[in-house]
Amino acid sequence: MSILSFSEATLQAMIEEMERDPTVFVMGEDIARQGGIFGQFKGLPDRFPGRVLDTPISETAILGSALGAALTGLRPVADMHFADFISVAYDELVNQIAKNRYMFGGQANIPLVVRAPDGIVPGAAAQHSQSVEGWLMNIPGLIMVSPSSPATAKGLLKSAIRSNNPVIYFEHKVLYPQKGEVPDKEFLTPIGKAEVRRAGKDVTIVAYSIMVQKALEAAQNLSKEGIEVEIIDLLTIKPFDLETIVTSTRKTHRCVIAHEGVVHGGAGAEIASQVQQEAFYYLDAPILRVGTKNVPIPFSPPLLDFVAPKVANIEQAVKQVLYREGR
Amino acid sequence: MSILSFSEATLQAMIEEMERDPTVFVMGEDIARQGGIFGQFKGLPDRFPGRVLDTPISETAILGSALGAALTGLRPVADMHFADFISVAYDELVNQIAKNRYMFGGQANIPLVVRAPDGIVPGAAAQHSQSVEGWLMNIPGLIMVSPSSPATAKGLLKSAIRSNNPVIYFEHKVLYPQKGEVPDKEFLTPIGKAEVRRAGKDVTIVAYSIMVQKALEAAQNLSKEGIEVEIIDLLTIKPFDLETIVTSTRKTHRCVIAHEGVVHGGAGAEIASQVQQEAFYYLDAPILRVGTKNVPIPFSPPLLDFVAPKVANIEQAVKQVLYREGR
Amino acid sequence: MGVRIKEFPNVFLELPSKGKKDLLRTMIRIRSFETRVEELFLAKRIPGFVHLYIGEEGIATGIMANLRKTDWITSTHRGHGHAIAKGAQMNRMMAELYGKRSGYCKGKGGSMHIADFSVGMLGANGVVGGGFSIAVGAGMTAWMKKTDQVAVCFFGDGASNRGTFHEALNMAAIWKLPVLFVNENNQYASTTPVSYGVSASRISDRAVGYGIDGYTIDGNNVVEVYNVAHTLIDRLRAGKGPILLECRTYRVKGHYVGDPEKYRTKEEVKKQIEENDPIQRYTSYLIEQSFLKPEEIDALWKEAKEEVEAAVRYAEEEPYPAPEEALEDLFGPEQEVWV
Amino acid sequence: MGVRIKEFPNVFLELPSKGKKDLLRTMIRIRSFETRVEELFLAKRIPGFVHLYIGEEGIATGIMANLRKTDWITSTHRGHGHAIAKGAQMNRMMAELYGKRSGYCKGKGGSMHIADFSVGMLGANGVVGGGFSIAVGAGMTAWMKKTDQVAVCFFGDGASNRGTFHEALNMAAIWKLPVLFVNENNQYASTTPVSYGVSASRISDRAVGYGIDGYTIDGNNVVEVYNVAHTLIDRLRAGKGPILLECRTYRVKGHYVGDPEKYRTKEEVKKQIEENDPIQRYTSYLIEQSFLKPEEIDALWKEAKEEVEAAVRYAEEEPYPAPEEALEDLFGPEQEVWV
Ligand SMILES: Cc1ncc(C[n+]2csc(CCOP(=O)(O)OP(=O)(O)O)c2C)c(N)n1
Ligand SMILES: Cc1ncc(C[n+]2csc(CCOP(=O)(O)OP(=O)(O)O)c2C)c(N)n1
Ligand SMILES: [Mg+2]
Ligand SMILES: [Mg+2]
Repeated sequence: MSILSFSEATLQAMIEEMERDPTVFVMGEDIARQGGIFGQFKGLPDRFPGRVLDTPISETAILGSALGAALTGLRPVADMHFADFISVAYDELVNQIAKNRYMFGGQANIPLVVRAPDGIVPGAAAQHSQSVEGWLMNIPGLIMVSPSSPATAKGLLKSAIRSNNPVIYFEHKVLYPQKGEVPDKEFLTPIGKAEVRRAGKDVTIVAYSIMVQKALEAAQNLSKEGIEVEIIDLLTIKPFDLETIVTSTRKTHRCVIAHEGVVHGGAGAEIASQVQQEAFYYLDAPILRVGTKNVPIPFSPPLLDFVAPKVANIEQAVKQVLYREGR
Repeated sequence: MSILSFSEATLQAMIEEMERDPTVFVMGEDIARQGGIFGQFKGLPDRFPGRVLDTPISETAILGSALGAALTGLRPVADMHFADFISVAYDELVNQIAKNRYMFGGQANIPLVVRAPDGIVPGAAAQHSQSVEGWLMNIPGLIMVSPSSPATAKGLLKSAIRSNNPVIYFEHKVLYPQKGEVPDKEFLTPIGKAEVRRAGKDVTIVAYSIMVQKALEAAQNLSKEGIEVEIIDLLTIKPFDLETIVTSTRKTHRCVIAHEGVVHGGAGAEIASQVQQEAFYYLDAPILRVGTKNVPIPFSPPLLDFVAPKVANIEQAVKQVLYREGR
Repeated sequence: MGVRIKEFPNVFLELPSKGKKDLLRTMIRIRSFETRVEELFLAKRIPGFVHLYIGEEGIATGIMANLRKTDWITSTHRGHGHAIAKGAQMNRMMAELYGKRSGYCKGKGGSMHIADFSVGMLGANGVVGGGFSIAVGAGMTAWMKKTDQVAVCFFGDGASNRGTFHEALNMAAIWKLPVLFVNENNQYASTTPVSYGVSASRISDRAVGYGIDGYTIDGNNVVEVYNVAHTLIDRLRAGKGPILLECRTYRVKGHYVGDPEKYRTKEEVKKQIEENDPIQRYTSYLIEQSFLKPEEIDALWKEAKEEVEAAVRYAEEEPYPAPEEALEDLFGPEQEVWV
Repeated sequence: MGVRIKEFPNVFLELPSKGKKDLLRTMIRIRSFETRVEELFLAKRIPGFVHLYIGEEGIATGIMANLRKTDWITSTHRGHGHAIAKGAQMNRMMAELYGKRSGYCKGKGGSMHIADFSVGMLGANGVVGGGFSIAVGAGMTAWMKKTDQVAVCFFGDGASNRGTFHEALNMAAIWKLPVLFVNENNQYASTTPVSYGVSASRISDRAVGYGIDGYTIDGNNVVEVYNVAHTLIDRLRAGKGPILLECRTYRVKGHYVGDPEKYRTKEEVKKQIEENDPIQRYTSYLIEQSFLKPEEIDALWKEAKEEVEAAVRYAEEEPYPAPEEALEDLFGPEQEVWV
């Protein structure tokens, strides 16, 4: 085991995969000259000359050319700078990358990774704070993953690069410097499989990315009040591991879903819909969702604090499904 | 009452609103010279010279300039040609139009309509058949409406134009030639309010756009088997009229949601999530969703038939929530 | 038509006469295929939308005669001609237009998404301007793998107003990628004349914004297209960077089969058909220069007709995909990374 | 620096001396505001991201001196200078940077979204290239309402590679909209030098692609900016259509406050500060020409400092918004159409 930050863990993943496969390369804005705005590409360009490309501010060309490169024999990793800017190349993602294989009857594979730093950073405001998986839940053909620890950051990124299909890799901006244990031996974190981070009998919490950590914090507080939650770290947001969620929910009879993105139309909506369908007879309370309130992310600290999902919101939702407190 | 097609009804709406308010104008590709690909703008340019503008194939400029025009005193109606191409100007819609008012603390109103012809047309395949409201459910600041009849087509478009906020108006391509009764007296169809299209006691069906018609057809068939469904025509997809849905569901104890878009991550996910929360104690069966299967729209007739939601799928879902047939 | 660039005198490169014949054959094959497709569409044998390339065959033909099977192209919604010229088979194309299982896309794509990746035809595209950056990506592959492959991006006059044009040309230019951007300026984007929608007087002028070369040529003169492309593609293979080539042509058919065409006069179209048909022009040239005899030309038409009829029979007879096949082909096979 | 265009001899138009002083005052006010903002950010009084305009003041100042309150501008992530020059008040700007309720955006926007619609400043934008088409829309309003208002779109060298640039310029060109596209070429897009990212040798060359005029001038010479803008904006008001104006400048500060700046040398920056500061250059000019006395100039700095300090006090003292105000301002008021 080594202690690595998220940035270092993703950097290791990049190095290992670029060493393993000469067709892997990475492109994006401001990644080579300064090693990425979060230091996540530090030293990579020197190690792999010609395979770490600074691009112009041209997101449609970044994702579109990544598709073209993938179709013709390379394995591109495209960095979006901020997940918020997926909007700018949304057509390339949803109408081209996601549909190419299907529309052309499976003529080519599309081994392509989109790295998308997401999430709330205090003061970054409406256009630099979003978690955007809710924009993409409705798109068949895309895979979405998001790590919650340096180990999963490494393992998921390696899997994403080895995948023969388009994977969006959401990495939370606030987590980059955070450290944690990472196995020294090579490993992959499988796509499509959730992990139970904490066992508990009272309520199932489904979370991913930074919200796993907030859920773990909530769990500690709740435990003091005698409430034992089970925490499922989704890791893959699409297609998510319904079985693990349903198995847990059938046991606890209660489910809370927590993500940082806006609640309305977020990934949690699809999860809740499927869980109520598959665990209907086991549910003792409605499924609740915790996330950003239904507005853009505001700048001012008290406003941000009010709209962003916090540990306390998770605790409250858990108590609510346990009928411990009034609404 | 007059008998009008959807195209004619929307044309009347445009004429009335453009006559009423000289700041209303419309722009889009191929709308002036040939009256729109579905004839929905026929004759409009002659009637309002200089206020019906053919644009280049530049969707970001269409939506972005619509925003600029709205901020500075006009009331633009921007036509997207096909809803599928919202993808191309997604940033303008979600990061600019939707966020402008909030991000700048309410300095301006944004009276802007996006007309987006959507839905499956046989043979139009993956990039010309989509219903894309699922792409936008996660975006605070946008309003989405969709009519199910010539009357609501007219009333909703007039309301959308008079609204001081950004409204996406989804109009189903297959419905343009379809005729129906439209009141002769001026009227608006309120935004945010659903209508009960058929009363019934056994199951609530929530639908919008073309699926309302399919639900009505299903209702007739089901009625022969003694099943009486209640059909709620949503009209406004965001923010949807939860109260009407919940009231009905509390009565019927069962709810099926039908839309043409892909089920996974579609608007139905948010609706189901909220309904299970608000009607939990009244539900006798899980909420089911009917929509396009989880793939892009294929070209070939038998493939399309297999993935697209049909009357029979609605009937089946209704029976399923009534436990009339095995899954 | 078109503005002649001095650099490209209109001389026929010394092709063996087979090469000259091949150019004509390709144009005739495209024309024959599409003429039949139009009939089949009107007879409701082919569903969906169909956009015909009739009258624009000189461009695909002249360009593609300079490409290898290992080179790549990206196409538009108007892709039949590109596919045939790049080497796709008519029978599998026709089967695709019918929505049959043995079609190139297994019936999932249809006319608007015709593609044959095995010959480097990376697909027609329903999104106007969707192909620019895909071609850039193919160019990146050649660049990074240090091969001398090239990518050709076909696009319309209307498409030149998409932002994707700008981003792709700039990116190709800064990295000197081997991408030829071939503008098919057929005077209209659906109902919109190029003089209204495109602010530049020549689309090739836009090259200036990327510090690359831009040329405008007569796209209905297959000799000119062939020659210019020959020179330019050599430059691409030599690593000299991307080029913008505007080929002036004219869309003699409606934008799609069924277009009411209210945006232009019948006379305008008639004049173009009579005076500016690329096949007629080339045929006259070949006969005048005694390169081919009328009988040889007739034989080409006959051959093409037979090929098309065989393709139609094939398409008619082949089975539709089974309904459940609709759920296949979304994802490629995975080995180790999926549970 | 910059390529001189013959059309614009570097002569100072006959402004009354108050006008000359106003140019200097505006530049000094921007500089003073930002210098203080930098300190406040480093002292953690201001949250979020801050992008400074220091060293680029000549552009906003020279352009805006030719605009009326009823004209519109769109800005970038680097918007303080544009806002001040267009007439926004420092105290409400500072309050916004602090996230206070009396800030221009009620604390919802912060530095990256500074805006004052009441003076036609239609907002800074966190999306690079997000402002092009908004400016086009403002130009459409002037066009459709037949007023002589103009819209000015400020954008960076990096932004000139966004597809939105292309679509907006083409649209403005075909309709001859009164939009001045002002490129602030400060040599870098974050870490990326313009020589790497922008394929054109001059950004103004891109005008060719839209059949409009393009000019490159010295953006750090406020006299030149003022004069050129004067002429060009007159042309816009006369309905002659959009223009692309590249103003060469240099970003002497990091891309954002805190930037490690590994992509350039300290010497490069030092040289620019010493030799190419727009305020110093203009000050020297005014003194040489005896237009202003050193005491008058000192007084301007003093005045500005006082204004800034008052703004800081205001921002410090004003209350934060109440948490629940986070749910306000998403939608404008409706009358008849909502239930
Ligand atoms: C992004 C996008 N916008 C609009 C359309 C609708 N559309 C299809 S073809 C076409 C015209 C294309 O014109 P051009 O690029 O000149 O190609 P041509 O049809 O003349 O070959 C339009 C507007 C589309 N398919 N994609
Ligand atoms: C669409 C988009 N892509 C990337 C970014 C990240 N970003 C913010 S500023 C910037 C550089 C902008 O450079 P330029 O346009 O030259 O303006 P300058 O900062 O030099 O004033 C980048 C890449 C962004 N905000 N928006
Ligand atoms: Mg065209
Ligand atoms: Mg710059």
